[in-house]
This record gives sequence, C-alpha cells and structure tokens, in this order.
Amino acid sequence: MTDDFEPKIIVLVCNWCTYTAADLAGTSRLAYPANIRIIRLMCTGMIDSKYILKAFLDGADGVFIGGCHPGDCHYINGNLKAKKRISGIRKIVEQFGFDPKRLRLRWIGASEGPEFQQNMTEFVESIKALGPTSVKDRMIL
Amino acid sequence: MKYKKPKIGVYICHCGMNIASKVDVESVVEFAGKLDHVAVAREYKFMCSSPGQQMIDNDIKKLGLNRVVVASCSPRMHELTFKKACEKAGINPHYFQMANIREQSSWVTRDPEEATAKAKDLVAAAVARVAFHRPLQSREVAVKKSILVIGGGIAGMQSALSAAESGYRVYLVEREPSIGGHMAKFDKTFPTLDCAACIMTPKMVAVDQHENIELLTYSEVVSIEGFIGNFKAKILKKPRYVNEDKCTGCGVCMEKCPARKIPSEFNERLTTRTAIYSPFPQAVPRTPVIDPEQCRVLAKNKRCGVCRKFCEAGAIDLEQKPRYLDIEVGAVIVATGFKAFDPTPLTNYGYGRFPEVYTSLEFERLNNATGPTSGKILMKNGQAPKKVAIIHCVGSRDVRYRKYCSRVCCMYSMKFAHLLREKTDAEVWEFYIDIRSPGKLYEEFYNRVQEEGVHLVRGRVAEVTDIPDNQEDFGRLTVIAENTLTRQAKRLLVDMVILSVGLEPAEGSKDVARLVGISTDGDGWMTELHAKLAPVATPVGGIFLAGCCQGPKDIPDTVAQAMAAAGEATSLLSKGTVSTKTEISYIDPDLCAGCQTCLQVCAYSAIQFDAGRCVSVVNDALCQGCGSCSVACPSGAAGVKHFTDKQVMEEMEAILIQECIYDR
Amino acid sequence: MKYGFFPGCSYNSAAGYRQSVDAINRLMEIDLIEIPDWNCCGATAFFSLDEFKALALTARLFALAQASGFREIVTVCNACYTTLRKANQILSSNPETVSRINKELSKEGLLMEGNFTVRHYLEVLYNDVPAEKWSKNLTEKFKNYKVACYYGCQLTRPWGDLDHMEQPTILDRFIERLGFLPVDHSARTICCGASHTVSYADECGLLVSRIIREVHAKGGHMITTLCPLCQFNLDSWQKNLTHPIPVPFFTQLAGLALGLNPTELGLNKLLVPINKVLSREL
Amino acid sequence: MTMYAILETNNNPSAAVRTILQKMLSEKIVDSVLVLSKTPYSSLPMPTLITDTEKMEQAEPLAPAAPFNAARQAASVLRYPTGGKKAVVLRPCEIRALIELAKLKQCVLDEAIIIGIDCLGRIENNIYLELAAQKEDISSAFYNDSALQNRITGICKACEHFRPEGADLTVCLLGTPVMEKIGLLAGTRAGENIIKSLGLSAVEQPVKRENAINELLKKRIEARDALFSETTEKIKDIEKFQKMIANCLNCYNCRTACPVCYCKECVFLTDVFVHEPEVLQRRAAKKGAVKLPADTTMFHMTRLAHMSHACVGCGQCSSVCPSSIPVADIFKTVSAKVQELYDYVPGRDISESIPYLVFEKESSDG
Repeated sequence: MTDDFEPKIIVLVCNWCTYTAADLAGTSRLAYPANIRIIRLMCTGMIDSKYILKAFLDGADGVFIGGCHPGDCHYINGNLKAKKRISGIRKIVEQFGFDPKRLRLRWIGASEGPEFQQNMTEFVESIKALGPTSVKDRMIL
Repeated sequence: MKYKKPKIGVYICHCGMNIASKVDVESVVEFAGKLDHVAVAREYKFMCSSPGQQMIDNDIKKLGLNRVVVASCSPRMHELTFKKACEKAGINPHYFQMANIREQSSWVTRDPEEATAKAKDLVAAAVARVAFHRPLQSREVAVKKSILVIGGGIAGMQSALSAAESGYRVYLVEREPSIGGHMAKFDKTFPTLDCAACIMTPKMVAVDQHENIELLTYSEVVSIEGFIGNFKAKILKKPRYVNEDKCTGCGVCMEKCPARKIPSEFNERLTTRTAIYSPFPQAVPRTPVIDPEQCRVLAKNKRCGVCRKFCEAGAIDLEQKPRYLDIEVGAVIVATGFKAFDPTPLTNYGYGRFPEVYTSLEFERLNNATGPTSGKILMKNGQAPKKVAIIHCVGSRDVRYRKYCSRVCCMYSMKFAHLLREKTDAEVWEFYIDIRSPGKLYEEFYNRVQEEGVHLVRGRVAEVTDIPDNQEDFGRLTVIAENTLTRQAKRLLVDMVILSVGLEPAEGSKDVARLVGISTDGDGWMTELHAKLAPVATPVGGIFLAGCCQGPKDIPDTVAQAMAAAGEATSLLSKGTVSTKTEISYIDPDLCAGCQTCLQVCAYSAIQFDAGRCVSVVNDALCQGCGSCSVACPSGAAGVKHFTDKQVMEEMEAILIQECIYDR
Repeated sequence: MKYGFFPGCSYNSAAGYRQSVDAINRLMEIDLIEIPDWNCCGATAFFSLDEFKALALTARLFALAQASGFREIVTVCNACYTTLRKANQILSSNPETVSRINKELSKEGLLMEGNFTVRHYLEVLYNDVPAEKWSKNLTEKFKNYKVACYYGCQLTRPWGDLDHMEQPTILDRFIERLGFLPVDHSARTICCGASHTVSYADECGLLVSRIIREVHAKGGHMITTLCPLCQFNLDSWQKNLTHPIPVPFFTQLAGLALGLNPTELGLNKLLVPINKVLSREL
Repeated sequence: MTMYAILETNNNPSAAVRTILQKMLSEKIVDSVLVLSKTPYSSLPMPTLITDTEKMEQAEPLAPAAPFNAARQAASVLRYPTGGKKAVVLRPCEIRALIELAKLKQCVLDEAIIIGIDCLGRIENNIYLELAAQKEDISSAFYNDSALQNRITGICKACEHFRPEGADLTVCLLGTPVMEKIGLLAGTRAGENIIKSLGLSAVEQPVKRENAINELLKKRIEARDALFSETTEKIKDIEKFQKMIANCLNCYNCRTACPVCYCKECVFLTDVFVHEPEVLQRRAAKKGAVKLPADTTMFHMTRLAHMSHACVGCGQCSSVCPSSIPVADIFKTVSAKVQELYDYVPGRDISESIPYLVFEKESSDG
C-alpha cells in the first residue's frame, strides 16, 4: 500500500438521522477526510444489496452505512432490517476477498455531528490501512 | 430513456463566501458543463435568492431545460425552495436534484483542492441521477378537521384553547386525574409576581367548558398511525371508578374514605390524601378518582365501600373497566412537559436525609395558599425559618447529571428569595454559578431582589451538613461553599435549604416521541424540525411541539410556543387538504411474483395482496416510502419512487466512474 | 479462606486490633498469611515527597506477595488500603516505572509484575464470610446498642467502588448483621486529622470534636472504626470529656457479638473504657 | 413416525416403485402423480404428470437423471389448492427447493403427497443419453454398478442431503440389496396411512440402512469439504473470481435453471441493468475499454445476495452453463457461509421463516 493512496468511500445514510448528523457536522465546521461521498437515502432499510455490491465492483474501497439508533428509526425498524441484510452481504463480499472491515454499519443519531466526524475519520483511516481493493485497476465487470 | 431526452441546467452557488472560499466554483462550473445532458452550467452568489431562482426560471423557459441541478447547501435547507421554482417555471418539481457542496464539502474539508474535487463528484452524481428522475404527481387528500393535544399542562391547555377558538375540534389528553400540570402547583410567577392560580384556574375552567374541546383526563394515548392530515389515534381512558356524569364533586367521599395517609403527589408528598381523591381543590374535572393501588376494595378486596355508601349521587362505580377510544385527527400537538430533577443522588446536599432540605417544587407548595401550611413558610417544627439558603443549578450545568442550563431556576430562585423576604423576616442567601436573567423585566427583578437585601454568593455549594461548628447549633444546617468573588471559604448556618433543581424531560416522553415517530436529542428533549426556522414543527408532517417537551422554558415562552403550535396546526387544517407523499413505493404487477415477502416486511401494513391478480399492491395513503419492500423484492418489482435502483446506482456510478480526485 | 495479609505498622500497637482479628479468624476459619519481611507502605504522606520511592516501597510489598504466591492482599488499615490501591493503579499503567523498580528489586531477587487486588479486612468479613456463618453463633444482647460507624476518609475515596463515597453504609450493614443497632449520622467520612494530630494537635482536636459531638447528638453509645489511626485519634482525644464514647474496632464488636469476652478481644486496652457501656442494661 | 415397509423388487426396483404409484392411483389415494418418465421421443426422462395407470409404465422413478430441478414443475402443479391429492416424486434437492418455494407462496403443500427417493446422485443429461443408447434399464444398472455411480455430477458427490427431508414417503435404496428388496419409509402421519392403505406390513428398519447412510454421509462430507476449500481458494480474490467467470455469456441459464430463483423476470432484464449509451461511453472512457455485456460479476454476486440463503446445491446451474463455469461450486461454497451465518438450512422446515424476515428488536452497531 502506498502512502499517497487516497481511498474512495461510499457513504449510504438515512435521511432522518445520519444525513442530519452530517449536516450538523457541516454547520459545526467539523472537518473530516475528503475521501467520502455521501449518498442520501430515506432509510437504511432501503439499501439494496445491489448498491453495496456495485459500490465495491465499481471501485469503492469502502462502504459506510449510517442509520438511526435502534428504536429511533423514522420507519420503526428499517435500520434493524438493514443490519440483518448487511451482515449477509458482508459475508458474501468477504468470500470474494473484500475484507469485511470494508463494509461498516453504524448508528449515528441526528444530534451526533461529532460522532459523524469521528466515524468518518476512523473509517477512512481503517480503509487506508487496508489499502486498495484489487478491483481498483480493473474496468467494470 | 423512455422519457424526453434530458436537458439539464446546473447551478453552482457561492453561498456568499461559505462555498466560494473553499471550492473553486469556476472550475466546477466548467466541469459540470462537460457532463452528459448538461445544456447549461452557471454560478451565482446566492442561488436561493430571488435573482438566483429567476435565473433558473429564465433558463427553463428560454433554453427549454427539463432537468435542474443546484449545487449549494443541504437539501434539508432549500430543496423545497428550488422545487417550487422549477414548478413555477413549468417543469415537474421532481425533475430537480440538489448537490450538497456546503455541509458536505466546503464546511468540512480543509484543502481547497480536495473540496473542489469533492464538489465536482457531488455535482456529477446529481447530474447523473437527475437524468433518470421521473415526474411524480401527488394526490390531494382531505384533512381531518380535528386536533389531538397530548398533555394538559399550561402548554397543552393553551394550544387546545387557541385551536378550539379557531373552530376546530380538539381532543386534550392528560394522564393525570386533572389538567393544570406543574403551573397549577405554583403560587406566584416571576417576574411580575402575579398569582399563578388567578391566571391558571380560569384557563382550566375555560378548557373544561369549551364546546370544541373534548377533555380526556386520566387517559393516555396508546397508538397513533396514519400520516399528516389523517392520523388515527387510540386513547386509553383509565377507569376513574367514579361516574363523571353523576358525580357532583361534593367531596364527601374524600372526607369519608378510610384509606388515608397516602402521600399527596400534588403536594410533593408533604401532605397526605385519601384513596379516592382529587389532586387539588380546583382540579378540573372535579370528579375524583379512586387509586386502585390504595383502595381497600380494589387493592386488598376488603369489604369497605364507604364512598359508595356516602355518595348521594350514586356515582361510585367500582366495576368500571378501562375504555378505549378511537379518534381521527388531522394534526397532533405534543405538550408532555418536564419533570423536576431528583436531587437524591447529590448526597452532599443531604436531600432526603435532612428534613429541612427542600426541592424547589416542595417549596412552591410550602409557599402556596392551597399547600400543606396554607401558604405560611414554616419548617417541619412549625417555626418560621430565620435563615434560608437557596442553592442554584442543582442537577443543571453539571457534567455528572445535566450539562445544560435549565433556564428557569435563577428566576424562580429569586422569586423564592423575594417571597421569603416578604412573608418572613428570614435572611436569604443564594448560592449561584451565574445569574441568568434574559427576558423582559427579568434583570429588573434581579436588581429588585438585590435591593430587598438578599445575599447573593457566587459559588457552587460543596456540602450541606447537619454537623455545626458549635455545640449549641445542633439541629441547624451548615452550608459549606466558597465565595469565588472574595475567594473565601464560607460556612453558613441556616434553618432551611432550598435546592433549585433543574428540568428534565417528563416521564415517558421518549415513548410519546416514538409513538408519533419523532426523535429525541441526547438529553431526551424532542427535536424540532429546525432550531431557528421551524422550532414548532417536527420532521413528521402534522406533528407539532409545544412547551418544555422540546426544551426547558419559562411560562411566557411556553405559552408563546403553545399558541404557535396551535397556529401551525390550524393553518394545516384550514388548508383543507394535503398532498399525498410522492416518494413512496410502487409494485410493478408485471414483475411481481406474488411471494408476499413485502407484506411481511412492511411496518405500516401498507401492502395488500390481490389474490385475483396474484400480485401485491401498495396503499399510497399508508405507505411512508421506507423502501423495506423494495429491498425485500429480488425482482425489483417493488421500488420507491424517486429512490429507484436506477437513480441511486447511477448516482453512485457517477461518483466512482467520473471520479475527479485521486486519479490525479 | 486464605489471603495474603499486610498488617501495616500500627496493627500490633492498635488497642486490641490484632487480638480481635486473630479471634475472628479462628472462629470464622479465615487464614491471613502475613507477607514475609513486609515494609511500611509509605502511607499517604510519602507520595507527596517522592513518588518514585513511594512506589518502590509499595512495589516491594507486591513483589513479596507475588513471591509467596498471592495476587490478592488484605489490609486492616484505611491508609494502607488506599496507598496500596493507588500504587497498584499507577504501577499497572506505567510499565517503564515498573521495570525501573524491578531493576532495584532484582538486587534482593524480587520481581513485581501485573495487577494486584487490594482488599480491606471488612470486605472479607462482609462479602466472603457467608451471612449464615455469622447468624449461627450470635448473641442477642446487643440489639439496643446504638453504634455509630466511622469510616474515615480513605476507605471509599477516591474510587467509590466499594461503597458510596460520602455516605457509605457497608460497615453499618455489617454491624447490623452482628446484631447491633447502627445510628444514622453525618460524620461517616469527615476527616479525623490523621497523622496531623502529632503536629497540629489543636486543629485536629476541632476535627475530632465534630465527629464526637455529632455522634453524641445522634445518640450513639459507641463509635466503631476500621482504621488504627482513626481509632487512636477518636479514642485519645476524649480523655477530659465528662461523657466520652468508647471507640472499639469493628472486629472487636464482631468478637463481642460472637460471645467472646472483652479481655480476649483486647477491649481493656481502649482509652475510653467500654465496660461501662457494656454493663449498662439497654 | 418411522413406519417402514419392504417392497420385493425381483431385479427391477423401478417396477416395484411403479407398482406402488399405480396402486396409489387406482386406490384413489392420489389423483395424479408427478414423476420422471420416458417420452415417446427420448429416453431422457422428463417430469410428467400422470393420472392413468397405463401411462405409469413409462415412468422412471429411480432414473439417476434430473434433466432439471423439478421443484418448479411440482410447484406449478401445486400452485393453489384444487381439491384432491397430488403425489410428487422428487429427489431431496427438489423437495428442499419445493419447500423454499412454498415459503415464497409459489405453491401450497396441503394437497401434496411428497415421495422422496434416496438420492445416489444424478448423471448429466448427455452422459445419460449415451448410456441409454447402450442399456435398457439404466436405473437397475446404476444401482448395481459402482463405476456408473461414480459418473454422477461433482456437486452430487459433495451433497450431504441425499436423504429426503420433509417427505411423506421415502423410497429407501440404502441399506437393502436393491435388486431383491427396497424400503418404503413413512415420514409423516399421511405417509403412514398410505402404507397402511397400500396393505403393506410394517417391519423393523434394517440396521444396515443406518450404517449405509452414515458411511455415505462420511464420504459426501469429505468430498464437500474438499470442494469448499478448493473453491474458496479459487474465488478468494475478486480478480481470481473474475478470471473464473471470464467466459460467462450473460445467458442467464443458471438463473433460469435455479429452482429457487422464482422471480417472474430477473432484475437484470429490467431497465436497471439496461444501460444508456451515455453510461456505456462513460464506462469505456474510464479505463479506455469496457467489456460488454456489462455487469457480469455484478449479476453473479447479486444472484448470490438474492438466493444464497436458499441455495439447495442441486448443481443445475453448472449443468446448464454453456461455458462450463463451475457455478454450482461457487454458489454452494458461498451459500454455506451465508446459511451458517443465519443458522438457516433451506428446506429444513417449512415453518422456519426466511432469514431476512426475522430481525432483532434492539440492536448494537453492525
């Protein structure tokens, strides 16, 4: 892994908690690495396995998923459904050589701007440590 | 593309210097210009301003744009603004997409180059996505012309009255036997010192007698479902064991009830009540309730029935069962209020061990004409205190308990000081961290109290002990603190200590929040939609907040917010209709294999199975658009409009394929 | 039950402390194995003078305990208790200090490594000895004896994990189990002046007087302590009072409760005689 | 429920089973039987819905062939209740798939009499046809000749589910000299009643059966674990995996052949994966070249995401692959991991709900 490796990270967040937390991090000017790209969804329960697979196959080095804390889900339990599915996807991508650490699920509440910043920073660090995936220099398949 | 070929206009906002100071807007514009389907890319100082919106309007009309992307702040801030602008210019509002390059780039990225590159990615993503947007039409559905208010304190009462005045039906639900809440316990109110009862009791009566208000005391909301304008609520009426229609409120039952010695909640356990009781003389409704834990018949099934014997109206009904009431409302106002901080954990203040250490609420009762001492400020031994210490910020501004300022303690503490000076000849010492008196006539009141000879010591009290320095002072309390202004340690001998406890969210308010689907912040207060621009609304349409459930407030602020909530709710109702959500699920009958997995994951039972066609069907009135069904459906028959696989995956692909940074 | 035991300097001299502890151990089958060749723990003061030396002093104790196969050390003195705990906390988080110390210790063939558990004898009696074992052979006669439990500064502070820092009750619960009547009072954890009684007799007098007066005010017949120094300060200060309050060790109360006679518990060594209270019919 | 009866086979086990099936029809125990049967045009047996005892003569209930996984055909017969009973003669992997399909509301099992066969594996269709050219009764030959038995598909060799689970009746080929006698084992009350009404007398289950089963199980599990470790190695890097599937034509045969891929139309045929020219241009521009059709890796991994929890390892996907990609090896290996994670065994129990439908109420971070 080279020092100038700048990972590209897809962050899938729910509109109600983690996206709001990201906005809060913004309004509070809490800086974090520029490697992350946020995609806004209404709920983590909306995250299709295809999204995660596509992210990795199109060259993302990590996928971070942020949702509401259990019990706070705007849609009652979408976050818990998501957790169950994502564990399965993690298992699958792991079989194909993607370190399970590259797919992280965290609960970040609407008021947790600092937590968002911290999570982004930590995740980027951990992905840098892992280095690029071997998809990186391939054309999409 | 099944639809008209996209013609996209991209607009990059400087947001004054907020974006432009970090992001090289020009290069983003240049980049955007090269993207597929982009017909025009422009920049402007403030896109949200009317010239900014005009720019979009012109381009749509002149260049015939059919898609618009604005790269500026968070969609939570201005998405609606721009959607409206698009609609005004004649294209479907869903042909709009926003790239958040302020909160997500300029404000959180140190290196301008990286910030610019990130902005480009976000713009590319928005452009790629918007190309696949579809026009969505919403349906207008009628709004139920009634309002549910949860909580019968001053906030709930005021909301109910204001709403009822504008002619709408209001259901006011209060879990206690009487409305009134905390304010009913107060004697005077700061800073004007007008008597709480004098302004409270008429309001309570007004609520009770208003033809548009259905008062549901001793009741709780058990479930709320539906959506803005059309909520269905189930309300539990706990059995009073007294027939409200028959009861005359004469009170004989309470005199005769043999089960006495039950600490009175209303009097902060300073007095006792009977098993059949009405919390306080001015309670509304007057109808008492029987405490099932204490009643000899109900709790211990002994033979008693004294109340039944003495009730001439024959109103006692020990057979009464819980009743459930189903109501339909267009809006809900949450006004669940607060609870006072319990100082027991701060053992160094000796609350619970020393009889003469009181919480502020206890003192309110002690000082109240309807209280245990009928308004005379007396110690447990019947004497008037000679020296009283008031300790501020108990539980508040304390990292171990509540880090926030409870806003009202300074003022009510000084009110106490004033009342003590007025009613007794006691010397009053206040120990504070800072005096916070921001409010009309508040600072003046602070000055007045100082002039009345109240001693104010800046310093947090270390300990309250009953060990005096001199033998002869046993039985009195010693307050140990440092006067941080004179830098002197102080050991003050007093007769009475008042702990100015802070405010916490009311018992069970988290449950209510979940009931209506809104979130609470770290301290448990309910979160409003926007701290400044929408302090009364919540992220859930049709749910509004009033009073302390949203954060500590004094009475004036509470009443103001209560009226605001009523205003918001009534304006929603008077509009008459709401448009259904457009961003909801659909199920393509041609693809649906009828496996009904979606039915099982839907948290809103918004999907039915059409056995005839053997496919699942979405009920667009119930669907909230969470997408659980779309994920559960392998064939992609189910999907969420405006969050289709195509749209999300194109957005993602643009980021990963068109990537600008890190390929350098 | 077998424990490594650190008696501390004042254990033998303290009025009947050793006798009573031995007696309890006998009856309750507790085996306190004295750490061989133990040294002073340095007490509270030494740390303020030279932390490294202070740590070395305690580290040696741990090393000795380790050598005789103990990772758990029981003390009978609050000062020893806190000092050892504090030292253990610092050492376990400063490996380099430990290695420096170990270099010194190695000269006498000692080595100290890892974490140690420091416990007060009271914990052993209250937590390890099953309640039934006490209740079996108790005498009823003390149920009206009002005892004020004095904990001193150092049992619960600074950790507050053994019991509440300001209002501990573990000793009250213990003597209640023994059949005495604990009195509620506010002097549980206020300072007795500790070793300063020597240098600042008058000031410490004030401190002690507050404790004694408080117990008087709350109607206590005796004050029980679990620290030799506290016991001495409270006991010795009362000589010219008209109504002094005897200050037995909690172990001596335990002995009485188990029916042992005062002299075999060394109660005769108290400065404020206890027999007056004991002979009184309550 | 372990009622066990003996069927004399005198050198023709298939005939013995046919007789039973015929009896079930004539006795009106069932209205129809779905069973493998020769067609007038080919000796490769196809799932056939039979009501006429005469036609039953063509049936090949024990043929070591499975032109495709017949669960889908069984499901279409059982789509919804029509009154009466229907017997379906299936291999274990077909039964397990059928149960999964029932969970997915693709059929209702109330009217089904599931008759399972001890499965010694299936032979690929082309090989089967070769053999058919030489031998009259392949079934008998197969059960006699271990060399023949060795020609079953690799995935069958690694299959630990050779005993029918959840069948009403099991035709037991293990533990008895097949040419003399085979067993009929009831797995449910319904099965017992049938044995009774067929006038068969219940006897002790031969001890030999248990031994035979354990012996085979041991062999199969060894083979399976070998397959797993080999495949894991092959795919443990996405690049390696992509090499493996380099010849994939995106013909989607594998998903068509898959019994648990129940979608009317695969999402990969919908516009989600039908790309606009601009998108393809963009992709090409990224690295200067893009292979078409796109999304090949995506397809296989998505299919895993959709059905790996339900994969019964029947191996049909491999059999139908024109590029001879060992799809089944990959799917069986990955699925094992997923099924282990969810502690889920497809077809184990109809009342066991699909993993994604049960989720904890409170939860910590993922």
